[in-house]
Amino acid sequence: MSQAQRRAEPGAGGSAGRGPFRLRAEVVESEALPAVHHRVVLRAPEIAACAQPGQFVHIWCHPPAEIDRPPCDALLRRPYSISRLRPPDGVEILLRVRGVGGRLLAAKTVGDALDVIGPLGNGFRTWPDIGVAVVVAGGIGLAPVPALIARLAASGARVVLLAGAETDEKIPFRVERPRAGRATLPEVAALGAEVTFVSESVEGILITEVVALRLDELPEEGSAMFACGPRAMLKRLAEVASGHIPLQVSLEERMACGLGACRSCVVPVRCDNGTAYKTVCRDGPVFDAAEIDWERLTP
Amino acid sequence: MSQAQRRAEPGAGGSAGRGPFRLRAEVVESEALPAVHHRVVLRAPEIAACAQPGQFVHIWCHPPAEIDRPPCDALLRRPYSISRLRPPDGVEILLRVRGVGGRLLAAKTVGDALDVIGPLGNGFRTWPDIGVAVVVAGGIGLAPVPALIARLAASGARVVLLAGAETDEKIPFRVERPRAGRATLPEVAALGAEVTFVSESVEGILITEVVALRLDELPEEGSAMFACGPRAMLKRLAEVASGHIPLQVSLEERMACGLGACRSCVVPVRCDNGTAYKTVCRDGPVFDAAEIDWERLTP
Amino acid sequence: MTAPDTAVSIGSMSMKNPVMIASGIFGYGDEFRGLAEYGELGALVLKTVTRQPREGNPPGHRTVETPAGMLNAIGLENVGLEAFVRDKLPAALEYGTNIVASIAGEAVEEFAECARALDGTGVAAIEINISCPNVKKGGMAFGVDAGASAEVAAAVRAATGKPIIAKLTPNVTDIAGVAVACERAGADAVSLVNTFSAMAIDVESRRPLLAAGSGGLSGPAIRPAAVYRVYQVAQAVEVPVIGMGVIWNASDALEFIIAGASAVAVGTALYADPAAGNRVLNGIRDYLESHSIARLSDIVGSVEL
Amino acid sequence: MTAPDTAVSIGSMSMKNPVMIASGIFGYGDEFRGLAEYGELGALVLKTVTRQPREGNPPGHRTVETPAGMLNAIGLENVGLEAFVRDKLPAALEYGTNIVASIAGEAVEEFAECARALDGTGVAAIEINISCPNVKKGGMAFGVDAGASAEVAAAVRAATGKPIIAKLTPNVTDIAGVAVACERAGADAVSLVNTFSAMAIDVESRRPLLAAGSGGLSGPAIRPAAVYRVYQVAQAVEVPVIGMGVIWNASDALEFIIAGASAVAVGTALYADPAAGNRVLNGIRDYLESHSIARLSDIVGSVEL
Ligand SMILES: Cc1cc2nc3c(=O)[nH]c(=O)nc-3n(C[C@H](O)[C@H](O)[C@H](O)COP(=O)(O)OP(=O)(O)OC[C@H]3O[C@@H](n4cnc5c(N)ncnc54)[C@H](O)[C@@H]3O)c2cc1C
Ligand SMILES: Cc1cc2nc3c(=O)[nH]c(=O)nc-3n(C[C@H](O)[C@H](O)[C@H](O)COP(=O)(O)OP(=O)(O)OC[C@H]3O[C@@H](n4cnc5c(N)ncnc54)[C@H](O)[C@@H]3O)c2cc1C
Ligand SMILES: Cc1cc2nc3c(=O)[nH]c(=O)nc-3n(C[C@H](O)[C@H](O)[C@H](O)COP(=O)(O)O)c2cc1C
Ligand SMILES: Cc1cc2nc3c(=O)[nH]c(=O)nc-3n(C[C@H](O)[C@H](O)[C@H](O)COP(=O)(O)O)c2cc1C
Ligand code: FES
Ligand code: FES
Repeated sequence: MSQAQRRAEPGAGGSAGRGPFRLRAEVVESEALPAVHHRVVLRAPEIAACAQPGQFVHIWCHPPAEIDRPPCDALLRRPYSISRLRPPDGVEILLRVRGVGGRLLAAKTVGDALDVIGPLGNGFRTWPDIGVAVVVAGGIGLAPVPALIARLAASGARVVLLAGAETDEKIPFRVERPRAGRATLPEVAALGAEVTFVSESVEGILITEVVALRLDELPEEGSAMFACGPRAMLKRLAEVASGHIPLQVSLEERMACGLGACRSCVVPVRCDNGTAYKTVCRDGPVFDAAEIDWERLTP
Repeated sequence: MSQAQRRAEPGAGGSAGRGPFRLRAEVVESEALPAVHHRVVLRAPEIAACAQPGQFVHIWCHPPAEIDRPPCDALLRRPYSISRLRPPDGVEILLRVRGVGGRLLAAKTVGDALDVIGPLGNGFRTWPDIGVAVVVAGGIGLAPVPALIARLAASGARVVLLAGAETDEKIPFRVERPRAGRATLPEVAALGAEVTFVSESVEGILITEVVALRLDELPEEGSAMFACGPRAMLKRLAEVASGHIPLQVSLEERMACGLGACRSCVVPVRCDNGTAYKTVCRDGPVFDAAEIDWERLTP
Repeated sequence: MTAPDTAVSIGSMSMKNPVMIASGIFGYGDEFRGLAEYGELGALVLKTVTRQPREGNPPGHRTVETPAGMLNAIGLENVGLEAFVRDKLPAALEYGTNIVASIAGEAVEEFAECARALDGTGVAAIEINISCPNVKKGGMAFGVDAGASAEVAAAVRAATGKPIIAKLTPNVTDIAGVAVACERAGADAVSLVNTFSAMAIDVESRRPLLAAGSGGLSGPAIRPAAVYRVYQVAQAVEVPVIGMGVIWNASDALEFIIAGASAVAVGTALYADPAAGNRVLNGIRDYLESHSIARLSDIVGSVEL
Repeated sequence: MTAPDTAVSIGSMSMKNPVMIASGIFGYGDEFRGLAEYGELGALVLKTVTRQPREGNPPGHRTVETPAGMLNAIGLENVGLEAFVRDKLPAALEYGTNIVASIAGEAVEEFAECARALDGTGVAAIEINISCPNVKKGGMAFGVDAGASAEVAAAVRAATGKPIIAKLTPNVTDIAGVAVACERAGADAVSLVNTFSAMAIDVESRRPLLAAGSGGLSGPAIRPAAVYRVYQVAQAVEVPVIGMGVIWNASDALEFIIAGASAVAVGTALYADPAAGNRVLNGIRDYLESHSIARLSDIVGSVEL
């Protein structure tokens, strides 16, 4: 990094004036997971100190020392959810490796440095008197779930995770299918959640339908729902949840700045006179489902 | 490589209808040499079978399997002289690693494949009754010298190599400076040449001046000179040799096709009415010095 | 050797050095705060504003990466002139360097109105964006026509005493002609290039990757095309030229300067490196020092053909 | 499923498939012989010829790599019409597929003369290069003006019964306008894009990297800008559009086709992979088969905005 670049500097974005920070984070763990997934743990003290579940980091995929040379691919940073905090100063991310940026990140080895900005955006809001917290995740939407579950469990809520995917290969965790009973994700369950996992290809049901079926079981007061996954899933959940249970959703959109400046990553939100746009990177990625204009949101 | 691409196919270029061939050559040796040099030996039977000293190969620097993906740098192939034939089917090249293409090639390891077209261009002409062959090389201009020396020595000529560089680091061979006598390059001498090496920084003289001083020693009949190196060196040699000794020079120029089609790599040659252009890739890279229009050749 | 002199003047706007931030990259300046010393740069150009707020292009992808570049089709989403002056400008002025407002409109009078409203504010200069490829009306519609460009420049000239910069589109036959027309109409400088109009298609869905269909190409990809246009314009006008088209490092900036740019603006590179402007500036200083060049202006337009 | 129908007609020239080789890349066809089955392709466009031989741009670098692209400034070096017809064409015709001659000139009459001389030869079509950015007179001077382009097209139309293709420059404000003018004047097809004018400077020597100063940018860098221009032109003309602008793989080609190109030409990619055209063709066939598309023409211009 050049002299002008700071190791860690509070910026204006993010929630409540904490960060974002830009720093050169060391890779302290790098592990290939089943299918095309990968776990990276970064030493990022300033980020770890203030990150909220649902916030993300924006990562430059090339070596920090080469920032002076324009790359020809992965020109832009890549947004990844903070998956879990690893005290004292670790930030874990889970990648589903699909494109060039993901490949570059998955190729990093312990000791490599990454130029990271974060924590960015607004995470999931939690509050003390949540009785039952239903967390719904689809596919790589499971990435931010561990931090969220940890937070919810710590706040005393009963946490129910309903996770789904097309196939077991689409999630970054190991699936356990006991002889009797439903499939689970032991690593996630260990964080303090009751886990149900369904894969379309095995169980033949969509997770949204599981949610719809189980919605009645929830106490009317003190329940809350949190979701992350493909837009079609989120849209269906918003329908299901509407009028029954407060729902927060985490959205994705193509980003450039990641800071709220460029207006790349907007999604339509309802407003008094028609629609307005909010940014996924700064206003989100987590929104109240009721706030989103689902009709105008592209699939 | 795609189906459409052939393993080895005779083309129309090159000398006497032999080649060029395009083939997927396996790297059988890859060795870092002193300073920024690198030796790569390719298994390229069709090329090895017909290559002449002074001809070159045109190398795609990315993995052959990725030819379907446009790269963002090293978009064009890179020309490298055939440095030496390594029977039965090896072709050796020596790289001075300066830019992105060189770096990609130097990073290849044994067993990797390279997509190579060759042999290309017209090499050095040699003939049976050369008495004394003076080979003059500057810097990385030494690359094609081993093959040339081997050919000349085999034809019965006495081979004198006068090699020079700014510093010892600018050549791909080990320099030996005995207590008494002049510096030599043992690896090259072993091929059958009397070697004199001078480095500007140590001996404080330019190789062209050594040539000028020693020109009188040569028999009037049956001597021939061959040169490869920076243009300033070749131009000075052309002056020195003119009227005394036939001189062939090997030139470099930026290439695109390497086949004589695109007219990228032209150099000005004398012709009856003014100047004309010839291509380094197909008419050259070796030209009679007397043919070149040295005044119009850019430095 | 004393430190090289890097000062540049654009009309009455004095810049301590030639490095600016390009419009639209940096929003209104607040979002990047703290990620670099933006106050060290010569000037910061804020996101283009229009008289009324605009919601920009429809939702869906507004940016997409392409080889060595990116397409954007934001569609001039902005808070509108009033909110800009009231809510955004004061904070931007705290950077302590020149703040340049960028304005656009669908009619000549709209440009003039914006300029009039900015005349009493603390902005150091006004950039007129007649080159946005991402809005149907206005924007590029002016910039592709020398006459229309001149009309806008003249109207803005009449409306403000601030220095004005005409931002030009490369999507024209004769960019130098447009530049000269703007100069004659009173522009104190011209800046170029805005993005090249472009489109990328997903061959599976057979739909454009950008929600808006087409957009503007920026990135290292276009640098040589941008450098050439700066060269052409610099040959034709007397006023300073501000060069841009992915300036990523000092060498890129120097290419533009040697081609004829008196100042340069960093755009897309800021997304990768929020401190790109500062990095470029340091590199320019190093180059001047190591080449014993006393004044930056000594090398502006020094390319030898 | 039977093999998809990939045939394309350009006036009276029938091509068995839409893949061509772009002019200037392939010389007169002889140099690449044996490196791929060029006869399998739809048509091969040979290097542009002029009435008299031309020596092209001065010596020094004529090509230089840039991010995801290359600049060239060959300057239409060619053997001249007579030697072309006598020495080069016969060998090219041996490929057994359509051979297209590309012609240029400094005056309208020169284009007409070339066309007349080619009328009696075996060329399947004539491309008129009114878009070369690398010569001072002629070339792009025509292509940047709709009227002048139409004049050239009309003169060539009068001089030959062969199908004619007008090759357009992207360095204009209104490429669709130029295309329409050529169509009205009798062009059977338009091809685009030729290269974007561009420049790269060595900041150490402060000299352009190309001996000619400026040149034309091709490469993956410009693909989105080229695709958009093909889209614009295809919306405006009835005649077939031939798309190009670094088509490297089948997906690139399909972008052009979906944007509106009836055929595509492979250029710069041939330098990396002499079999790029064949590779692209195979990939197009695979796409059609795997998407159960019976005729290529079903997806020409099928982009949904
Ligand atoms: C707030 C947020 C949090 C995310 N968290 C995770 C996570 O924890 N784990 C994970 O695997 N993925 C996550 N993603 C998606 C991740 O950003 C993309 O997979 C990644 O950017 C793809 O980059 P690539 O170069 O590998 O793929 P490519 O397909 O080559 O990327 C091409 C371009 O598209 C953009 N892009 C592609 N997919 C997405 C996407 N889904 N969202 C936004 N931009 C995209 C890229 O950033 C890049 O600019 C998140 C996205 C957002 C917006
Ligand atoms: C006939 C011929 C034989 C050669 N033999 C050798 C050899 O045996 N060993 C060796 O080390 N080098 C040799 N060179 C030079 C070698 O081709 C360049 O060093 C190499 O192309 C640089 O590529 P790069 O990507 O590493 O450098 P970069 O500087 O990144 O290359 C940028 C561009 O310039 C071109 N270029 C740069 N230098 C040269 C050059 N000297 N000649 C032609 N094009 C150049 C590259 O091909 C590329 O297109 C030869 C050149 C020619 C023409
Ligand atoms: C996301 C994005 C938004 C932009 N918005 C504006 C804008 O509002 N006004 C403007 O004049 N230029 C705008 N531009 C153009 C840039 O200011 C600049 O001219 C262009 O991107 C070329 O420079 P670069 O390659 O360094 O980015 C925008 C560019 C990008 C990438
Ligand atoms: C080295 C070179 C020479 C060219 N010469 C010609 C030419 O003589 N006539 C012509 O019409 N186009 C010429 N072109 C332009 C190409 O035909 C093509 O339009 C352009 O390169 C864009 O396609 P590409 O990106 O696939 O190469 C040339 C291009 C290159 C790179
Ligand atoms: S990515 Fe720039 S505003 Fe969200
Ligand atoms: S490189 Fe194409 S003619 Fe020499």
